Amino acid sequence: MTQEIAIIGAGMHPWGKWGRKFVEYGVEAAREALADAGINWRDVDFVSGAATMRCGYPGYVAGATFAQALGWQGAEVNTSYAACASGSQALAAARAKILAGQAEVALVIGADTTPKGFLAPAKGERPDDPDWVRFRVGITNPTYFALYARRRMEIYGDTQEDFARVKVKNAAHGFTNPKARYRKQFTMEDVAGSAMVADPLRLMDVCATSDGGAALIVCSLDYAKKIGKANAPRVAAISTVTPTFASAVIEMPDLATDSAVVADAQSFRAALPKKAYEEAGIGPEDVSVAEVYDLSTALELDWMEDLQLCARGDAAKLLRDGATKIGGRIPVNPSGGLACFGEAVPAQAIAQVCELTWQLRGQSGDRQVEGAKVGITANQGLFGHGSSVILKR
Amino acid sequence: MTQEIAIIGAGMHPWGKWGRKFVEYGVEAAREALADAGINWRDVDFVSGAATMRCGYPGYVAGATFAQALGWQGAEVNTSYAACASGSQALAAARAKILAGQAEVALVIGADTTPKGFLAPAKGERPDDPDWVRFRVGITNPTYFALYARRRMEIYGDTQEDFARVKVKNAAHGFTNPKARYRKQFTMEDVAGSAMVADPLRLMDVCATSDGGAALIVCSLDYAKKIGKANAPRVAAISTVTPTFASAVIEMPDLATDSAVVADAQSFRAALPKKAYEEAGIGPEDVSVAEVYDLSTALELDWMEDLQLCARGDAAKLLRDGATKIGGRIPVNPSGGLACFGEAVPAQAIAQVCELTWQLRGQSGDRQVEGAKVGITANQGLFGHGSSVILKR
Amino acid sequence: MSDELKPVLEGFFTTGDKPALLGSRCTKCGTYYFPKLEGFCRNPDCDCSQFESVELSRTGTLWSFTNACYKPPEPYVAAEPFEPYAIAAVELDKEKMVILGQVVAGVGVDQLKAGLPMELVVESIPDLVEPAGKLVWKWKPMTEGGAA
Amino acid sequence: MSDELKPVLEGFFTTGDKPALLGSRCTKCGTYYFPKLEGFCRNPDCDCSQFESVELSRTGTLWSFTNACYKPPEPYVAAEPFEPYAIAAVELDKEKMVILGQVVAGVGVDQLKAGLPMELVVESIPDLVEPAGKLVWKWKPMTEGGAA
Ligand SMILES: [Zn+2]
Ligand SMILES: [Zn+2]
Repeated sequence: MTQEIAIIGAGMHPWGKWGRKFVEYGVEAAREALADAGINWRDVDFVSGAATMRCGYPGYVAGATFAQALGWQGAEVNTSYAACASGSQALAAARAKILAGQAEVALVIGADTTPKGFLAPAKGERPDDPDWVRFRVGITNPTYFALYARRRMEIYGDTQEDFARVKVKNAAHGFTNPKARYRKQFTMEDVAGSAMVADPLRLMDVCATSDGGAALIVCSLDYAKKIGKANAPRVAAISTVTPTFASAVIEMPDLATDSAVVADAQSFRAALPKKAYEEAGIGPEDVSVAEVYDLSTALELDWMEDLQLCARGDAAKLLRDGATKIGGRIPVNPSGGLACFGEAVPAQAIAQVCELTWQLRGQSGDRQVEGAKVGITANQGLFGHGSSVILKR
Repeated sequence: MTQEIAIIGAGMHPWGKWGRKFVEYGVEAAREALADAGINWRDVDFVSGAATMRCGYPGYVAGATFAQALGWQGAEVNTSYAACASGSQALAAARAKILAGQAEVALVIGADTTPKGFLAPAKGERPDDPDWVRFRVGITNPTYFALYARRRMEIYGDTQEDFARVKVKNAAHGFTNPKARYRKQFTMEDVAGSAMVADPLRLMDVCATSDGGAALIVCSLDYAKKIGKANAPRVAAISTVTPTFASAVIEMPDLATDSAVVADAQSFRAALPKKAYEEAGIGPEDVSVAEVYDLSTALELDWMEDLQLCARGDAAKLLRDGATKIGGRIPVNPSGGLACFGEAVPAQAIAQVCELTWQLRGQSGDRQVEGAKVGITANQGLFGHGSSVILKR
Repeated sequence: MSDELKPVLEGFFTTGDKPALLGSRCTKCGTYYFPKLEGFCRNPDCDCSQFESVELSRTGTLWSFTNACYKPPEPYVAAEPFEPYAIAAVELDKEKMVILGQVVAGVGVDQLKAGLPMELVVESIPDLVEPAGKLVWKWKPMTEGGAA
Repeated sequence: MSDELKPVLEGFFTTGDKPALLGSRCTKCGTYYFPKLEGFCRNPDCDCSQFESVELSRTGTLWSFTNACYKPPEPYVAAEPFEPYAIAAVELDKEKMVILGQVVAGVGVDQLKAGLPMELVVESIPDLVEPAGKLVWKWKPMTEGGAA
């Protein structure tokens, strides 16, 4: 049985800080995706939403919320939550539904409105809550990314300039992307001049949070053929594996890794694309373009190695050589990445797939990766969530 | 392609008010289900969790939370949220994954810990939140169920005694159920003597909230055969349709129905089993036993008609004739229903399927429905969620 | 009399002699919404996002009813001691929709019956800030004293 | 000196001359956990739910490090004016796990390097209730003043 489905529509509401409701971003993205696919909303028989935990009950039931906003028409519905991987989980749910023959056309959708100001933990003494505990002892979010970044410097000899290079490259990529929030060609000096947040990471090394919405219309290969879109990009693999005990990398919000006294230490990030390559039956050498989760600049380098685009420790060299720029051997984050978007959690993994869809169709204009045939995404959320999606044409 | 999967394991942590963490209930239910299936935790390749919104982040990512508690072993994971239908959505996700050939064995799991005291809405003036608005003007949860109940009295001539009869019947059913929370053979006098909450519903007509956990091990028919369980009960259908505009029944937390000026009014509850019957290729005349969501006693009567177990308005007559008792023509809620359990939101729809699994295996002891061959569940959540699952052997 | 009081929800209803609920009407397909809808029309065959604010019909037919025997949780503000109140679901003929609301003080469930003609009025309910309470819409049976 | 102070988290660590973090050890498979684990062993091949409370190794090797240049949000209580502090991830040899913690006051990132031997100590951090602060575990380089 084929494991492929077609992507016939992609749509995004531009990222930013718009101050509107997440439902509006999602509906606009959905309408763009429906128009792109050239189908009617009533043709959708499965709505797969990625939840947001920030917008009350409508966010918890995002699938139903979007279905109602677009107009109840009896479609089946699903709402997935998997932190940063929520969008991929929603796509995975739609794929399984289609491959099982229970739906022909699905809408995959996620949107978020970020809160104003700092996202503070709930009040009170809550020593049972790992998130409360780590904040109480002074371990903030950037800590984790900074520890990974510093580890690269200590082990591979990466420098802060290397990290800044990631930012400069992604800023150049996203400069002309109409969906991106930050469109400025930052320089090495801009990055070096920004305030240190968590050594070695500066403000411009870490990504912001944004409002945004993204949507995909996916369908069976038969349906795509029927409506004259047999050549649409296809989803060739989705990996949503969980970690394997003993998980060796310290993850937000934990204060400790698993103990590896009775089971070998395992790398979760590396396991994600590994499963995707196996499922797609291809290897890293086949990849034309990658969209990875640059929550920090340094993390993009980790992902390059986890995706096996280079050997461990070689990512900074690839970057310095220009291999990951558009026009290089293996462009990474042609969209501009999180550096230019800022994360809109439930929409972000879907936005990665939107970008690859446009790349594989050759519709990316100034940021087009010439001849892109295979694209891969990677991201990692909290609590053992992560994903890697492979598209091909 | 077959649309069936096998249920080879079922497990439940007893319902109650235990004051422990929801994870513990879920893990105990999962272990019982694994033991029942006779398989190892490492044999599970997909974990499909139903989320709870009451237990912070671990509840939002219930699938991953249970996978970690049982021990990270690299399974793929999903977390579904659909209010009262969350458990069915999680089962639907597992089924699609298995039918798509992407997993052989899945754990479907949900658990909840209810908060102490009243579940109060968040503070402040929030006129944008429909839930806040309806509480501000005095429309509480029992209002909705009472309006449906009173409508039955006005249109069909049902009486408060009929509603009490539902409670008495379900109490008799659940009396010997070791997983039930309330095990007392309530009488008509007990119900009539309980305080009026929302006329015509008394305290004993409406269901409480409980702690509880339920789990299922489901697999492909091939896998079931391979391990010598070819005769295991099968999931023949799962319906998770959304409403069709214009939705005619007023639903929590809304203050108004859809306006039916340009589209015909539609009954959402009736649409749920309709789709399930179509998918299973059977009709209501084939059903041996039903587990329905008796959030109120009167609602059980609505469900009987929505399930087409009798004509509109005839449910109370069936009840009076004893047809819905164990031993009657079409037993409803042999488990004791929500009347004996109290709702544990993400676990409840899974618990319904556990009960049908035991019924179809003939393992229900004192509450066994003789010769049960086809079972159906029905429930409805908030925000356009609901489900109906058909099991057969 | 109560014209000085503020509404419990801004923009949900008009006050005065002939109070009415304020809803939205899609300018393309004509579907009504209460409360007012922003964004997109929920008719799946309509892609409009333009609405006009309209007063909904002030009268309708009683679809069903109940009461609140216990004090509701916050944000409801109850009189002390709490007095149970009846609740009505009223069907509007023109808009083809059912709308909930409290029933006027003094009318209990024993005076109600499905099919009764009902009229929208405003009455005050207690408020945390305003000592005299705030105004809310309520339903009132049109036959004096109800049908009982 | 600081022996009078209360710990910032009860049951997370011992104080005194040779402070240690308090973890759990599965009585069946021997896996360690920090903080203490209740419920079920997270080794997928172990079905045990019995744990013993153990003191974890007091010394380890620096895996990586960073600092907090901005005042963290609540529930962290920062000194005013805020003083940046370094953070260490330390690998324990016996337990084969990495544990986070602040680095002792006065040691900055420029004095740290992966591979440094580190030792667990307790120091006070500000608290909302206790004027003298509360005790927390911190990591301290074992070579005097760090390796720089
Ligand atoms: Zn319209
Ligand atoms: Zn163990």
